[in-house]
This record gives sequence, C-alpha cells and structure tokens, in this order.
Amino acid sequence: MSIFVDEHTKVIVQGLTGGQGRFHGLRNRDYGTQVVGGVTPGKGGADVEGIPVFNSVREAVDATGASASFVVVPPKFAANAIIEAAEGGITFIVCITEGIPARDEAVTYNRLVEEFPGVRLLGPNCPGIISPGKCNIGITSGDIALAGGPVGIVSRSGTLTYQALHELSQQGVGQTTCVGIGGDPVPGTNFIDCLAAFQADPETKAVMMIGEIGGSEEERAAEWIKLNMTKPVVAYVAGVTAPPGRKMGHAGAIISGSKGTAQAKMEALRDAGVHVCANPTEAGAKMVDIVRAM
Amino acid sequence: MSIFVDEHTKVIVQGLTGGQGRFHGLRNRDYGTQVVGGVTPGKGGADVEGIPVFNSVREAVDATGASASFVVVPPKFAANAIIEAAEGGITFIVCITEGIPARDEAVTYNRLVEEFPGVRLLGPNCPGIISPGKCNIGITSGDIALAGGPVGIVSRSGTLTYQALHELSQQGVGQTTCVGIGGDPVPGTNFIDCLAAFQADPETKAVMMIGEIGGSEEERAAEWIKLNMTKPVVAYVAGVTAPPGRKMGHAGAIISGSKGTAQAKMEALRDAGVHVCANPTEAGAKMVDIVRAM
Amino acid sequence: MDLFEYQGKQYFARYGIAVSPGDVADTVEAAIAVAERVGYPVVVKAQVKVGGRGKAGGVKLANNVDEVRTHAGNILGLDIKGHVVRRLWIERSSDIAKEYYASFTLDRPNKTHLGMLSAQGGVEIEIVAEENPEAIAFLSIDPVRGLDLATSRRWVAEAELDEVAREQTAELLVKLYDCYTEGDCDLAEINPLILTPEGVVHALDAKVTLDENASFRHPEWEAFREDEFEDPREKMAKAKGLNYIGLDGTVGIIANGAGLAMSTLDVVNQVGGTAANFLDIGGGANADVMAAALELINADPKVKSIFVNIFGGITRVDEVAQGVLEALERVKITSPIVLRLDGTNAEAGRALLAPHVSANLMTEPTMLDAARRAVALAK
Amino acid sequence: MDLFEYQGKQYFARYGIAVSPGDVADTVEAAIAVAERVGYPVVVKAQVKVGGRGKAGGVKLANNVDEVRTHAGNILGLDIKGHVVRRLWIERSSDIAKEYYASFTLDRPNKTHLGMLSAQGGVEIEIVAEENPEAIAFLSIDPVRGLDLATSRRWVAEAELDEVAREQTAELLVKLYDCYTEGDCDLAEINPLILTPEGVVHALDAKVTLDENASFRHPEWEAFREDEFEDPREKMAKAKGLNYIGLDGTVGIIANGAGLAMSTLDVVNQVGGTAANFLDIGGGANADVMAAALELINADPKVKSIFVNIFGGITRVDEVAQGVLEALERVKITSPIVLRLDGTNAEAGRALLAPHVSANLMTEPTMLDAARRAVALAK
Repeated sequence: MSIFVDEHTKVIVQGLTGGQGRFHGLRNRDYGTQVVGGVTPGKGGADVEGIPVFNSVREAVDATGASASFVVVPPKFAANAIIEAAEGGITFIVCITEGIPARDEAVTYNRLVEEFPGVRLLGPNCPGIISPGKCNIGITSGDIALAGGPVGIVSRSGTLTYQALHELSQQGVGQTTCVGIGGDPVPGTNFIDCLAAFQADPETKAVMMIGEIGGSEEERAAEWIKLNMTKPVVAYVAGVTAPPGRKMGHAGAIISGSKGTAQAKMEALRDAGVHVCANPTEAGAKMVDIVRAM
Repeated sequence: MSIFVDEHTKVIVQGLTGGQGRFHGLRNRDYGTQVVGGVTPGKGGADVEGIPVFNSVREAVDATGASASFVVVPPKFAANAIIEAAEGGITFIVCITEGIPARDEAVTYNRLVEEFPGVRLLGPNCPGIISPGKCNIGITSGDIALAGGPVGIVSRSGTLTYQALHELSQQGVGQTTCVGIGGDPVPGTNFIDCLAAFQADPETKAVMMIGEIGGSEEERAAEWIKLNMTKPVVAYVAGVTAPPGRKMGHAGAIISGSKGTAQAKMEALRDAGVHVCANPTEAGAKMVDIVRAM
Repeated sequence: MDLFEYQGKQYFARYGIAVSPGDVADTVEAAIAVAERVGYPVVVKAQVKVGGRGKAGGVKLANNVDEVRTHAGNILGLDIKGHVVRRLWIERSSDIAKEYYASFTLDRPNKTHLGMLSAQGGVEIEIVAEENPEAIAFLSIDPVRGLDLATSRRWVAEAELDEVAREQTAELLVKLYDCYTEGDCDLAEINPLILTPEGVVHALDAKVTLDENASFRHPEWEAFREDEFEDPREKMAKAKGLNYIGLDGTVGIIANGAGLAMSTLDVVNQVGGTAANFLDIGGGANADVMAAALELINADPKVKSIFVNIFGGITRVDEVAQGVLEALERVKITSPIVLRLDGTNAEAGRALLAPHVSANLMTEPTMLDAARRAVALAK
Repeated sequence: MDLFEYQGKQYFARYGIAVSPGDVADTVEAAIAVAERVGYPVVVKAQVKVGGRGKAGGVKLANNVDEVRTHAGNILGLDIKGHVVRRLWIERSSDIAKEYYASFTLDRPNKTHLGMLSAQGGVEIEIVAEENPEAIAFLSIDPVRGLDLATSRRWVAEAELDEVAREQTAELLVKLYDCYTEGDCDLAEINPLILTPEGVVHALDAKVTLDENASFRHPEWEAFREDEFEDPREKMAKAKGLNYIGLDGTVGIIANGAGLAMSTLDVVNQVGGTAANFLDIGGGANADVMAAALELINADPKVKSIFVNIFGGITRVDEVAQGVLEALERVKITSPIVLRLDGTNAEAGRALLAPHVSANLMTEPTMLDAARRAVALAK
C-alpha cells in the first residue's frame, strides 16, 4: 500500500495549459498517473495531448470523478486555485507553486481547516508526492524512485527528497510513498500527518525523514514519534552549519535566535529514538541496513 | 482629590425600590452622596423618599445627568442591569450583587471592554467605593472612614476593607478613597486599575492594599508596582492558613494546586518593595507610621 | 459543586456528548443487573470525588457476572483517601486506540474562557503542563463570541489529534463548550477522551464542577444535590446558610465576611494556635444565625475555645452582641468564648455584654488580643 | 526584506499609524535642514539594519543646530556592528511617559498570526519573554477573521496598558494589523510604542520586514529597494536570480536546491572544511546560471576550491555538465572545481565531462567524496 495516493487516484491539473503545468502534467501522466483533466478558466473544451481541459474544478470533477488536484499556477493565483479545488470537491491538493505570500498561505491553510476539514493540502512550494509505480503528482523524477516499498519518505527539502530516493533506490530498497511537504512557513501537510499515515500503512516498514533548520516541526514530530511510532525512523536534518538570521533558500528555513537550529532538532529526534544521521548518504546507508535486517 | 468618585458624582440606584436598594441608596444619600435617581422598570414616576424613580437608565441619565450607577439587583438580573447602565450612558458602575454566575460575569466584563471602552465597572460582589466626606456608593459604613487623605485603600475582601478603614481612622489617618474591588473571579476593576489611579492622584500619598488567596491579581499588581509605583504601598494578604482546594467564601478565593497561595502573593509583593504585614492591625500600624513620618 | 463521574456523564449526555452506556449501582446486585444489561466486558468504577481511584483499586474490569460480583463487593465500602465508596458506575468497557484530554475553564487573569486540548490524555494534565507544555493546545475563547465549529476545527488540527478523530472531536468540543457555558460549569473536563480502534471518539470520564451561583436557572441540579454524601457538619452549615469548612485545630472560629474569617485563621495561627474551622456567617448576624454557628462549632469535639470575630459594617455590633446573648440562652456551649466586636456601634455592643462577662464569655479589644486569649484557652 | 526605521515609519504612515514628524538626511547639511523644519529638540538616529544602535552611539538628542551638526557628523560614517551609517533619520523628540511594545508576526506552529503586546516596552522583547513572560499579552489571530476593534480592546485591557492609552492603542493595533496583513509584512514591530505625558500614543520606532513573495502586489516597495545598501556580491547574486549568502570559509559552494545547498555546507564541515558561501542556483542550471554562479564565487578572494553539487531532478545532469563546460569557456576560474553530478542522466553528464577532467576540474561519485576532495584542495 501507499499513503494519500495510489494507482486509483484520478488527478486534474490546475494550470495544465501553462508551460510548467503542461510539462509536469504530461510527465506525471507518462509515469502512469491517471491525469484525467486540466483546468484553465476560459479554455474549457480544449485538450492537452488528449487530456481534456475544463473551465472550473467543479466541471472537471463532475466530468472525470477526480479526487486529487495538482496546482501549477503562478503565486498570484495559487491561493484562489487551492480554495477552488476544495470547493470543487477535490480532497487531495498538491501545490508546487513557489513564492506564494505568507499571508495568502496562512489564510488558505486556515480556510481549508475551518471550512473543508476533509481536504488535505500538500505544499505549497513542495516537490509533490510519488507512490512509486502507482502515482506521481509533482515534479519528482519517476526514474529515481523504486516501487514495492518498504520505506516511506517524508521531506521538507526538494532536492534532498530526490537525494533520499536516490540513496535508497540505487541500493535496491524501494519506497511505498515519498512525500515532499515543502519548506514554506505554512505547509498544508506536516511531518506528523505523514508519519501517522506511514505508521498506519501496513506496507511501510520504516520511515526516512528529511528535516531542515527553521520552525519547530521536527521537534513536534519527535514528540509524536516518541508517543506513537513503532516503526523505525531514520532522519537527517540539513543546516548544521547554517548561520542564524539568514534565510537559507526557503522563507521557512531560518534560525531565529536560539530557535530552529539543526542541533536542537537532531537532539529531539534522537531523544525520540530516531536514528539521526549526519548526511543524506549516511541516512540512506542506515536505512538500507535497517531494511536488510528485517 | 479622590479617585473615580467625588462630591460632584451624580449617582442613580438600579433597584432603588427593592429592600437592599432602598436601604443602601438612602444610607449613601444620608452620607452626602448625590443620589439623584433610581431605576426600576415599570415604577417610573414614583419616588423613594424624594428620590425620583425612572423606568430605564437612559431616562434617568437624561433627566438627572448622572454618570454613576449603583446596581443593587438580584443575581439573575445583575448582568443585564450592568449592560443597561453602560448603554444608558453611565460611565462608572458599582455592582454589589453577590452570587452572579461566573458565565454572566465573564460575558458582561468582555462586553463592557469590547463595546464600552470608557465604562468602568466596580465589582460585582464588592462593598463599593467611598471617597470620605464626598461620595459613598455601596455598603461601606461611612462612620469608619475619615476624610482628608492621604491614604488610598484597595481591597479584595469586604469585611477586611472595613477593618482597614477602621485601623487608619481610629489613629486619625484619613483616606482619599477606599475601593472594594470584590472577591469574584471576574472583577470589573482590579488592583492595577486602582493602584494606577492612586499613583496619579496627587492627594494620595500612600496606598494600602488588602489581598487574599486565589487567582494571580496580587502577583500582577506586584509586577505593576515594581515598574510604576513611586508611592509607598502596605499590603496584607488573607489566607496564609487556608487549605488548598476549598473555596474560602468567595468563588475567587481558592488555592488551586500550587497557584494562588498567600505566601506566593506576599513574596511577589515584597519583591516589588511593598511593606507586607502579617495581619490587618500590623498593616494599619505600619501605614500610620509611614504617614506620620511624611 | 463537584459532580460524581456518573452525574457528569449524565450532564454530558444532556448536551449530546457521547459517553459509554452504563448506569449507577449502590449494591452488588444492582451492579450485576447493570452489567447484564449493558453487556460484558464492563468497568466497575468507584464513585468518589477524589482523584487516584484507579491506583486505590477503585476501577476494575469485569468480564463476567462473577467478576462483577467480586469487584463490586470489594469496591463498595472501600476507603479512597478518606472517601468511602457508596455508589458504583458500571459501564460497557471500551477498546482504546488513543487517549486525549479536553477541558474548559475560566482563565481568570485574562477574563476569558480557556480551552485545553491535548493528544496526550489519560494522565494528569498538570503533569503534562509541567513536563511538556507544548503538548497542550490552549485556546482562549472570548465569552461574548463563544466557540464555533470552524475555530474548533482549527484547534483540533493545532493539537495534532489523529486525523480520523478530528472532525468528531471538533464537533464534540463545541458541545462540551455548550455544556460548560449553558450548563454553567466552572470546569468541564474529559480525561481521557478516547478514540476507539473503530475510529469513534467518546468521553470515558467526566469531571464537572457546577457554578452554584447559577442554580437559579438549573432546576435539574436538584437531583445531583440529593445524591451528595457530605460531611454532616458541612451539610448542616449549608442548610443554615453558613459558609463552613472543617479544619484540624482546636480554636473554633466565627467571623463575618470571608476575608475577615480567613484573616482570623491567620492571626490564630500567628499566635501559635490552630483553627478548628473556617466559618463565615455573612452580613447579617442575628440571634438565629449566631445560635446556629455556635451550635455547629460546639458539635466539634476538637474545639477547646471559640473565637467570635465581628467587624460591624452594615451589621451593627450591638445587634450582634444581642444575638450572642440570645444564642447562649438557647444553646449550651461547652467551650469558653472570646469575643472581639468592633465597628458600627461597638461601644454599645460591648456595654451590652459587660454584665455577662465570665470565665466562659470574655471580650477583647483587638483581633490580636482576642486571638491570644482564645489560643491560651485552647491549650 | 528588512526595512530601515525611516522606511518602516513611512510604511506605517500609509496605514494611518502615528509616528513622530521627521525626515531622512544623508548629509550633515540635510540633517540640519530637517531639524530646522521639524523643530527642536530632535533625535538624530543612525539608519542601520542592526540592533543596538543606541549603545553604539548611533542615537543622539540635539537641542540646537550645533548639536545637530556635531551628532550628525559623528554618526554618519560610524560603523555599527559592521554596518556603516550612510543615512540618518531626524525626528522631533518626544517626551515619554510610558514605553510599550507591540508586534505582529506569523505563529508558525499554530499557523495563525501572533500579536504580542506588553506594557514593558523599550527593551528587547526576547528579554521580557525570557524573564517575565506574563508581562506579554499574546493574542492568537485567525488569519481568516483578522483583528477587530472589540478584540483589540480586550487585548489592551489584558495587557494592563495605562487606561488613558487603551483606546488609542486598541485603534492603533488594528491599523498595525492591517499594515502587517494588507502590507504583507513578515514582522511589524513597534518598540517602543510610547505614551506621552500629554496622553498621546505613537510609534517611536518601526521594525518592518516585508515578505518578498508579495512584491507583485506592492509596486510601492520599489522605493525601499532603491535605498538598499547591500553587500555588492549579494546584490549581484540577487540580480542574477541566485540565492547567495556570503560566509567565512574557503570552499566555494554551488548546489541546486536550498536543502541540498545546506546539506553541502554540512558535509564540507563534517570532513573538516569550511564553506565560503551558501549558493542555491535553483531548479534550472543552464550555462548562463552556472557561469554567473562560478563568476560570483570566483570573485571571493577567500575561495581556494569550488564544490559544485548537483542532483538532477527535473534538471537533467547532462544539461548541467554542458552548462559547466560552456561557463568555463566564458569565465576564467582561478580555483580548482570539484563536481558531484547525480540523478537524472548522470551517466551522460559524467561522460560529457570526462574529456575535460584536469587538475582544475574533477568529478567525484558521491557528495562525501567530493566534499573530501574540495576540502583537501582548499588546505
């Protein structure tokens, strides 16, 4: 099994007719994902290499029965696109858009939680999700993932998500699902959501977690792991050498005062019984050892 | 000078035609307070020993120019009476009613703060306020107060308020104003409000403060004193020997867990430079010493 | 007024909060009857208003009628921290996947309502608050606006409850808040609030404290009152409108006003004595009230002396003195009485008493003097 | 983007938040002109984006033209923690009765907005939070609902601000929240917010951080940008769309993705080296981008070796290799380059590079190997 998405997941792409939307949407379909429609207001009736385009999410959902949406629209329109997806009946939204204002993210997150409690948002500013061999929504290259499990991956960092997949796949260790939650300040889905889903998924036997500096999500995840997680967790936290007060790429990745350091996060994870590794390669090797010993 | 009320304060009594309202209303007038009207719905046009009765606060305020109201109505009606006073243009409300449900107090307090920012409520469940020789609103016996200052008194406890007045008056030390803030969980006016007013009042040279177990108002007052108060403060806190978990008369006077003990309050006050005394008599004597040395 | 668990669950049920099916039982036979009705396994729970029942052996699982008989028999009559078990609550046992904590109470410093929600339930919330405060999601609620479902949903997400439990819990919390406010509770607490393996959320315990000031709008509270097993002296005091709390010392205390009564305890303590009680007779101190107060204190065998501390505000001291004298005619008091009467008409009051002063009835001019005398007499 | 105080005050003014009358000055003469216009006494304040100006002598009171001349002359050019003062803010001096603190920021764990208000302003809020957290009234604001005047009034009462200041502050806080949200700030802070002896509340300082992601709806931010005195290398990087942060080490770093770049720094550190910079070239790594990145690093005299760490996701590694080769033709690089190329089309990429490998351009199969090599070369 996988978490959140599988071979039955029907996906629409909001922004399919744009450059990025077309590129990633088609790439996801080529991977085998059921990309059943696109949404671009005013372009309903057209198609993109056979994928029908609708004027609204509601129309697309009614016509295709999609439950997931891949939001690939510019930052200016992303918040509205996400809310439109929820209003249109989508229950799983992946938004890869980078550069959405924090205010829009905060309002959107809270509107979803308050008005659409059954809807999950992944991102914004995330690489997406891949359940290898079943479904790929986002920008992850399918080549570096390996189907069949038994490892679940959850990562706040884009490129390190790929690195993590690569470290495992090249050793022949597959993944159930790899979730990139993104590095923005207000992520729709967090570590705990993914850890809980992996804990509940019988095919996932171990979890690899990639954190980074900033915020306290890793610490909260550590607390959750301590209380709830029975499966082994291997973690790497990027940014041990990051200087305080400078944004390391993402708006989320910043050490404020004494808060959000990699050291504190690693310590919390270690306290929770997590195997904390010093770099992605070491984390990969540790996970391979754990899986081989099962 | 005095704080909150003086010889110019015009007072109406909500509930003047009731037993308690009549007794205290007339007693306050006998003291010299300008009791200019009463309010009892349906009894407008009548009078109580010459004090005209109106159907509503608005009518009473329009007719008399009153700015203060003395609320003496049963617990069931008290919350509405307070809001009616604020809506009717009253800016200083004294409510002596005991036994108002905590929920009603919480709603009333917050409605006043949110909708009527210029209105002060004293109480509920308090003995009232007396500016000796000028104005007495409430149930304090005027005999035990002495006009002319220089001491301000603020007290959470009813009888100990009288005791404090008595300790000073019998030594010939007068008061500017004595405010009984009451022991309920949600007092409209708190220690800090009174301390700030006394600090600002040029005639008040020193302040006597009577606290009791429960809550953290004394601790907050101590913090305020430390930062803002230049006048000497003498304090007594009742309940050193009170057992935790039992309500000592007021709903507010209860030690919950390690919170709200007299010891903690006395320590905080001592840290703030307050002269903390072991009983009311000692507090009175200390204040007399301070005043005489001025 | 603290409710027993079973009363709290009955109260919850009024507001649509899901609890386990169950009923009360005062005898072993009744316990068996309830168990047979709700179906095995059942939990047999001592009904006492004190924490730590489980550790004291007051909560047991019973899989069949024999186990119910054994456990009910053992628990009825058990003494848990001074509380004798006279009633049981028998309920269908629940499988537990997760234990949460939820409560509403008044946030006194902020004058708002305070909701506390935690994914770590089943343990004392004070311990969680101490050791891991971040595990509690605190919600400050404006009493004017209340709690709506949207905010409740935000709150359960913030508390990181398991996703399957969130929507049910969000709805339950709105009901619990209604129970807390419309039901006039000082405290409405569920610990644990459980998630079953089947994904159902319900209250496994109920801790409710009612705000007695709101009795006038809750005729249904009478039923709770009838079931109280109070200290007989406190019950008698309540019936007479006296505010009495039994303590362990030897000096009986009577004072008017809660502050003065607390202060009287403090002064007795300062001069080396110990108070036998807290007793606030309130504003009016006529003969009836004074007689009742003296009678109550007289009934306490620990009392060696009685300290009556009255400051006349509205109450005139001469009336109080008259009340004391009348009361003494009606009630035979075995301990010596020390009176301190001050305030309005104090002179007249003391004059009234002067002819009656004896080794069993004396006056002192100040609180401190009176306390010294009463403590000396109690030694 | 952090704003200077004067920019923050200009921004506040857009939202109707009262600040002291004043203006900027880049020269002593201009400072005098402003002072004469706003009236004495004035405060001469260094405009630097760093705390502790006062202690460093960057804030002075001037009562007349001579004092303005002296202070402005001293402060212009002053080095405050590595920030050279190039601009002053001159404002009318305010009498201060009380100093408060007010701010809005994002509460990341709770995903709400967080207001902080304290009657204890003028000192660092972190110190107050540490030593006396109860002195701060925290307000959690649902971003969907925002902050209204009623809630703001409740908040100022809870914070125990002086009563004369409450209504003004409640109104100001609503404006500050509007500035924070509509103005797309990451932080909007006033410390101190002052109450004058005349009973007027206004902002004496302004600390504003703008959320650059919201630039598209704020054309007015351009003016702030023009006034930036940035590190020239960081300015150049920004112009090229590169995410560059200068550090103190000797190994130049180029990586795609912020996480991988951070991780590269960590690995260099683990094998005993020190990074000269953080540089994330983002998703697309074509020849232009690579050339710009190499040029930037090459300009840093501390750099002894360059570690290019690319994991091809969307970016194909062969394209990256091509980019590196093209870039090397365009830019003369003085330090040896160690490449680690992995991911999509890695084989093809390495093959492309193979003929060009030399003592100044080498590849390694893993991050760790590449880091060791780059660090060895930097020693």
